[in-house]
Amino acid sequence: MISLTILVVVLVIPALFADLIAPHDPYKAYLRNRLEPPLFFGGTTEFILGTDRLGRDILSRILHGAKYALSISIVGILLGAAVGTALGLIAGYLRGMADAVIMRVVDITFALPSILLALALATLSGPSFQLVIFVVIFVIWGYFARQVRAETLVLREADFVARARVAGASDLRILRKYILPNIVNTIVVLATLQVGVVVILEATLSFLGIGIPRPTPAWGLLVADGRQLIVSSWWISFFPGLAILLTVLSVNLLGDWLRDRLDPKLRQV
Amino acid sequence: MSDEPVVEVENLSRHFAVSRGLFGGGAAMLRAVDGVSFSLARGETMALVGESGCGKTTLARMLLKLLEPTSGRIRINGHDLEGLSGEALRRFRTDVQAVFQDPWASLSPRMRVFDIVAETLVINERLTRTELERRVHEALTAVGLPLDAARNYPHEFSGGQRQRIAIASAIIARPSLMILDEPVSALDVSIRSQIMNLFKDIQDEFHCSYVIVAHDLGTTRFMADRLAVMYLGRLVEFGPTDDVFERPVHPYTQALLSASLPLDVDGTHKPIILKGELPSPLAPPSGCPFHPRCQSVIGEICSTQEPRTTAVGNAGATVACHLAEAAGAPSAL
Amino acid sequence: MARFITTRFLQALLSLLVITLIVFSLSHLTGSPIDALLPDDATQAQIDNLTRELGLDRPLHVQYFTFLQNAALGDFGDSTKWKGSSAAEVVIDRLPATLQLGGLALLISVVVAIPLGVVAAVRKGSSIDAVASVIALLGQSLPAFWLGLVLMWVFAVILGWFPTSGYGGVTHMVLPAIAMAWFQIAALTRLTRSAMLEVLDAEYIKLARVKGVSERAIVWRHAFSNAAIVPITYFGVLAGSLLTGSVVIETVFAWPGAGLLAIDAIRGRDFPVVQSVVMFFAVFFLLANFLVDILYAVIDPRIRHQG
Amino acid sequence: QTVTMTMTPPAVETNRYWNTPGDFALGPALQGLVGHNPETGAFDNSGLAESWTNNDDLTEWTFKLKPNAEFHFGYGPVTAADVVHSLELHTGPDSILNGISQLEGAVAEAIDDHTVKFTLPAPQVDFLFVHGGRGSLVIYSKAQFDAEGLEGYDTKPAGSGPLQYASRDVGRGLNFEKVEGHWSGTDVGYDRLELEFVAEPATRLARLLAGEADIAVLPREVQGDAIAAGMAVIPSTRASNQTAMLFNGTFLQPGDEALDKSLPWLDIRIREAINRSIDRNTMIDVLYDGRAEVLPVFAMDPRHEGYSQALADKFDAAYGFDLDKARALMAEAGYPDKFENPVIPILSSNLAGNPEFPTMAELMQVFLEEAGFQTEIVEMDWAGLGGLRNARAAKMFHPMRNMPVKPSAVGIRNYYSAAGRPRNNYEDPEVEVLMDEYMQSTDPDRRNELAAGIFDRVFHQYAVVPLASISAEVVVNPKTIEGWLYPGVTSVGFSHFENVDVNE
Amino acid sequence: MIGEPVLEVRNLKTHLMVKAGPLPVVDDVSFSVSAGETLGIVGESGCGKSMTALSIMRVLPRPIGRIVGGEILLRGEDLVSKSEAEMTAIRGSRLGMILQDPHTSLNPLHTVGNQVIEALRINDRRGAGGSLPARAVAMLKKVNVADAERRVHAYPHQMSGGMKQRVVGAIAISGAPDVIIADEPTTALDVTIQLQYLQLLQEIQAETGMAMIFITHDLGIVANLCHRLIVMYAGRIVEEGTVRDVFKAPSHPYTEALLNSVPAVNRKVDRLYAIDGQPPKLTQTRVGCSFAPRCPYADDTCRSLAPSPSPGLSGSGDHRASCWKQERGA
Ligand SMILES: Nc1ncnc2c1ncn2[C@@H]1O[C@H](COP(=O)(O)OP(=O)(O)OP(=O)(O)O)[C@@H](O)[C@H]1O
Ligand SMILES: Nc1ncnc2c1ncn2[C@@H]1O[C@H](COP(=O)(O)OP(=O)(O)OP(=O)(O)O)[C@@H](O)[C@H]1O
Ligand SMILES: [Mg+2]
Ligand SMILES: [Mg+2]
Repeated sequence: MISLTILVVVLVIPALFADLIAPHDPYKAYLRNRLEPPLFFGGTTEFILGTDRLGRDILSRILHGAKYALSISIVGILLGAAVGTALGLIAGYLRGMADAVIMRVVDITFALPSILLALALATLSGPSFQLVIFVVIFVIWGYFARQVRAETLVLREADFVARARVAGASDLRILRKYILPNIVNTIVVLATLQVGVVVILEATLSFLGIGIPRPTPAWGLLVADGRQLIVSSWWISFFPGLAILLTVLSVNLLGDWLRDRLDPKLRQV
Repeated sequence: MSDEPVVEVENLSRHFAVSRGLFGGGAAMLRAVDGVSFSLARGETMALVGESGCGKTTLARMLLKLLEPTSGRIRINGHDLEGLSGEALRRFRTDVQAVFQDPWASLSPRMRVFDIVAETLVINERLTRTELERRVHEALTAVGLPLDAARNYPHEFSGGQRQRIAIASAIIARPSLMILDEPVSALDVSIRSQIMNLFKDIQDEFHCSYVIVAHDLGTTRFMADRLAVMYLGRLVEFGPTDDVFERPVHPYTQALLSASLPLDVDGTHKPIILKGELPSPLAPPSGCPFHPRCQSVIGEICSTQEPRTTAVGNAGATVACHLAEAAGAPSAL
Repeated sequence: MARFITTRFLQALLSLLVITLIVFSLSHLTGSPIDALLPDDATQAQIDNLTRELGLDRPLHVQYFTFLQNAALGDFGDSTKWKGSSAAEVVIDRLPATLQLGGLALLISVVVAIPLGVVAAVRKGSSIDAVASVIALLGQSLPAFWLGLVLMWVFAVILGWFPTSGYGGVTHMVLPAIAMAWFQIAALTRLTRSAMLEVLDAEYIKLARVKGVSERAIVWRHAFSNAAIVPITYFGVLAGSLLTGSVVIETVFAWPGAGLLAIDAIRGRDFPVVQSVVMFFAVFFLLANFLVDILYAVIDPRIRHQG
Repeated sequence: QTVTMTMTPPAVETNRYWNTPGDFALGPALQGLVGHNPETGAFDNSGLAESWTNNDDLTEWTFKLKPNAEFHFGYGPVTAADVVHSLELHTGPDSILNGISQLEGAVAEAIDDHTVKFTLPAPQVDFLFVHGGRGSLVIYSKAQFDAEGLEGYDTKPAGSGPLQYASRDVGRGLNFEKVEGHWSGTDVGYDRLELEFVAEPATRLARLLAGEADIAVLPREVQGDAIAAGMAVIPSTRASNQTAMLFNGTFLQPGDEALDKSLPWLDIRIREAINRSIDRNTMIDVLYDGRAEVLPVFAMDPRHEGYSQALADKFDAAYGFDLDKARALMAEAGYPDKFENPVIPILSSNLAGNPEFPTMAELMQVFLEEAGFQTEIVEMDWAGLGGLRNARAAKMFHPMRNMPVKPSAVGIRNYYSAAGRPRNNYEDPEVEVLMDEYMQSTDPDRRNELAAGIFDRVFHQYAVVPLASISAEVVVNPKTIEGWLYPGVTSVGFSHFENVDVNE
Repeated sequence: MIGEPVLEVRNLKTHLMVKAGPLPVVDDVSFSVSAGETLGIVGESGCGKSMTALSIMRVLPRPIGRIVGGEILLRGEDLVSKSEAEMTAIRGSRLGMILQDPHTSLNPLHTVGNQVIEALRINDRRGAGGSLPARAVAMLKKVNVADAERRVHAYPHQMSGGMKQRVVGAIAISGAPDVIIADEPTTALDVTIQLQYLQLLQEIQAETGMAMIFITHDLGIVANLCHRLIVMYAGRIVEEGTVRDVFKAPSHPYTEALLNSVPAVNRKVDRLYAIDGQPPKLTQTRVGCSFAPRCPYADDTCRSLAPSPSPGLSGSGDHRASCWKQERGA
């Protein structure tokens, strides 16, 4: 599994052990070493991937940034998936009014331009980690709700659910023991495929100035901040961009692979 | 064993509201089951046959209390299913069990065989783990599965084995009635016989009654003591299996029986080939619903008047056909 | 079909009503516009004056109902930032630019992604399939603003093939449209491919083969027409994300569309314009989905004939 | 020949100047009464007024208009009536002009066709600033208003400058064209001026390098790239902008309810320590590419009242980078233990025209943490900060600019005195006493003394963290633009577009 | 009347290239059908009946299906070596096929009329007169679709299963093919409808004299419809012969067991005959006779050596079975 290896190397190990492996403090500004190019491009081994305009070590910032990429993905997707799954289950299982209401709400969240919403909220409360998480949840929960609902609609008619009813299982038991376990795969695959969406979303929010607040070395913020110097000091945005690319790439590969293994029926959503 | 029947069904109907779209305007009523009555004695097997969509599954699901009837009543072991709750409902849930058609769809792929088989007991009875294990092993043995199957997941088994697991989970609570909805249709011929024999063995061992839905008449003949023939939601003929097979009264029953081609290479079998298609259940023909395809229409009465259910013979057999009425048989109801 | 369309339409209207409520409360949550609209040395008198003028001193529900009433007539009040124009005018002024760009992006994504997805599915496992999946993966791995800047540098500054940015003819639209379409190409390719794979497995494809239909006709007439339902359903989502994407792309390419306007309006706390631009986006999205539903029914007789 | 200048979008796009906070965009076409010298930035009669006089107590100002001045598009000569009309527009209820408070209560009276007299409720030494530097009062044509109403201004406002309004593409830019045979005899060296509004700096750079723009306003950060590609920087002749970090909420007048006693920087030792934690030369390198000067007192400028060379000389001793001193002061003040909430919130915000503010905040954090302060960066938009300042609740250490560099009275009022409420940040009783007299005084020497006194007070109180004094800068393509002489004293720094010297 | 052999399959081997390796789904299968003859293929699910049919049509699942050996001779022409374009021309016009499930085998987006017209247009061998729509109506009438003039405009979902299968039949015979392969065409139909359909197929065959391969699970149908029969087990033919010969004297234990396990309709029995065990998985390497694990007669030879078809059993000359019991008996 190449994708898994990349993922572990680029995302997981840095996220867990950044403190140990990062050569520098990611916040420390070596003001004398501002805008040093990376090694092999005129730089030194001191700052392998170069430094930014405050002289902070790009490599260390990327390594520490993995933490944020991982935590936004995990927290945002977990919550988004939880909300979406719960509501999708309710909609698909109860049908009728609950279904109509929940699906309408999904439509509405899709209809509202999420970026504008985020911008509006950011003017209200200022950008924050919580805001990014909120936007992530807002953007992804609907996909989970739709997919889970669709599968629940099918599963509730499955013979094994009928058999459970015959055995006297309550609705709650049916949902918990029969329906949920059978959509877990879908949720896992969908969640994996959302990681890319989330990392890109974080970058986009940073571009608009409403991402994770500085000086946090979130990848998106690094790319967004470095974009001004894309020509002369390309390394500032290039390497974090590469980290995003590799992560999204490998997570998608992993998701595809998982889908093939766990859930060949799941459509690309 | 008392003489009280296991199942008594009186004038049972189930209608579905189906929207008909642009031209229908509003919802139409689909009479999936329409005025069906019969009763089944303890320890006996009744088969439901008929063409696709005639309401067999709907009827079976009402017997399982998975669907509520639109009208009519069902009594199982003397208890009216309507308004069953609390302890009575729990007793009912252990007393009536089911095996469905598709062995691939009827077992949750995420549960171990042990949990699948134990489910009814876990829900309805408080048993110790050891007691539970004993009962599961008993059930697995009864259906001829090795005990270590309990640890595995359904996908590790073949269709036949999966159907055995389903049967094990149905018999674990020692039900007095089992509803079998086409339990072997999805299986290969060579496996079918194994399962049918198993049902017979189980009936001998546990003394339960069966209501079996079947397409295959050979299976029916083998299993059933009583045969119920349905057409468009109605019970057109009901009686002891052997009688119906040997002396079918209703023209539809006759056609249905003859449509099953025997392994006869000499070409002596002359099947009755019906005209026309099965009418839409949304717009059943007037009068006798079978009249447009019937090979023995006796006159205008068939298309204008619904035949009454008439008793024939003395074994509780009934038939709904103007032909039988004309023959002067007394009305059953 | 009439009933199908009517229900869909009513559903969309209902959604819209809820959206008005959200939009209204959001813009009122986001802080007073006064601070953005008045100078640093504004006096209290000026502040009070503007508050009254904008009606911000009235109770919230009164403000909402007024808002709703006017919104129904397409009147979102006067822009506070673009003085002299009503908010709706400002948005309507800018909408065509966004639609042009979005339209071109949509066209590019469809033209690239659909054939690519179809061919990838038909030649599953081939090198084309591999190329398609690489494209699909890369498309989802790059932030659009970054891609936009890189495209601008390479194709406009260094190679000089296109203008860097700004409003103008088709040449001005090429780079932003590509940057905007990039992600969509990826999504659409994947979607088309998997839908095609599913359909190619269907029995009626087998039947078409055994009745001697040529491969091309099978792929396009039989398989694609069925598979198309999936990408078509996606067009609704696509329309939405193109609008959302316009915010970023228009900023990068200085494209004077509604996305750029939205940002300016939010930053400048121009409530009326924010409300009107979000409502326009929502209406556009709901409309696109509504059209998709109709298209869906037109294509698929099963839906056409159902209630 | 067309000159294209690409720049940050203005806050508000409208032809009604008084509906902007001081949007200079119409500057090329519309003029005020007073102009300035492009080299010294001093007020001169290059505007619409030929000369002016004032009474002794500075409450009456009489302007004599140039008799040959004419509006564009045939709206006739510029008369006193136009001035009266314009004053009404600018002081009307929907005016949001920055600095318009200086015109509050002013009455304009047409003495004759070309003479207009302003009567002010209080003496104003800096009245010319309203007409020139600040550019707050711009003269619109009354004739046009009478003929077409506001709509006329919306579609095609007539001005009187050497360039005339051509068109506005909302969201994109604003275009002007040369006036042939301008009444003033000024001959603009090109035919058309296009101002393009492009929010993204990288895009502006790309436009400049691709030859799509001749002049670009770029953050200093990216100017290096432009210079490397052969572009040239043209700075304003004078300082245009002063930057500082303010300790907001330092309301030290006794009994002020807005004072939050938990703010660490209420202790002067902390304020000094913070000032001494900062290596201003490095900051200027990082933020301004070295092209700026250390600013001794925020709002003090040699061009204006109260300038004190002594303070400038003392600056290094009092404010110089000295971590040991900073740490010693912190220890003395008992930081952090003595403070309820010892975290210093540093505001990071984007402000059009000051793209370096977020970096400034980050850098500030770097320095303060190095010294041992606990800090946190708070992100907020400028309007959000404005709201907090209005409510006197902005308990933050935040960037601020003084642009254009204002007359001392205005600067002191805005930043150091209760008179600047609601948006001021520092108040102490001693300054209030001096300020009261300063506001009333009309005697230049006394005023000078008072202003100097205030600057001395805030200097020694470490009332703010003064940072830099910078010129406005544009980056031009030397192939098309030879030079541009502009003083940098207007609200965004740019003026004198007729001086843009194009390569033939 | 039964005439010349039209289609001859010789030593056909088809593999599916699945992840685990090549799956020998059709393994050395040989048979032939003649004009006017109906050949039945029976066997349990997964024994390779459909794969045999798809191999003949050359429409194996892509890209995993591959014919790896043998010949398929249609009037002497080998189909295995034909190009894809040539096969496209042959399909529909010389080889027709009816698929199992009428509910999924018609394109839901096109009217049935158009689907018939498409087939007519492609397979127009005779250049017959009449407009295509008119001929489509005629085609539908030929397969006894009532109210054909109206039904040509109907979409598949508006028709019953039996009707759809008739349409599929009409499509299959639209090119007047030499051979028609029906892969379980009635399994999804109700018994009464099934009878109608079988009758229709018989009528058409009688009229056109085409050869028919009829794949089914239902031995009753074979008894009543087919002339000859092959019995497949795990990708191989285990027995072959005329229906009369095979039914009267089944020579392979598998055939015998199959026949025995059909429950009788006309009499009541106490116990059904059951074959123990399961069919083998094709992924397992096969040693000996595939049926040996389930065979009551199996001995060590059966378990170690694969039997080959032995001809010359009772009855007409071409009754053969692949079984050691027969070899030993012979
Ligand atoms: N939930 C439902 N809503 C609407 N109609 C239904 C519903 N369930 C069943 N029907 C209709 O009721 C009729 C009887 O269905 P049922 O499933 O009982 O038939 P069946 O005899 O079991 O058929 P099969 O042999 O195909 O299983 C059919 O026409 C069916 O379409
Ligand atoms: N797409 C596929 N991928 C992998 N294996 C397949 C595929 N299609 C068929 N097989 C395998 O090929 C073998 C032969 O299948 P085939 O469809 O010919 O059986 P059949 O005799 O027609 O069965 P049925 O009676 O169920 O139609 C089976 O073992 C099946 O599992
Ligand atoms: Mg059923
Ligand atoms: Mg098959």
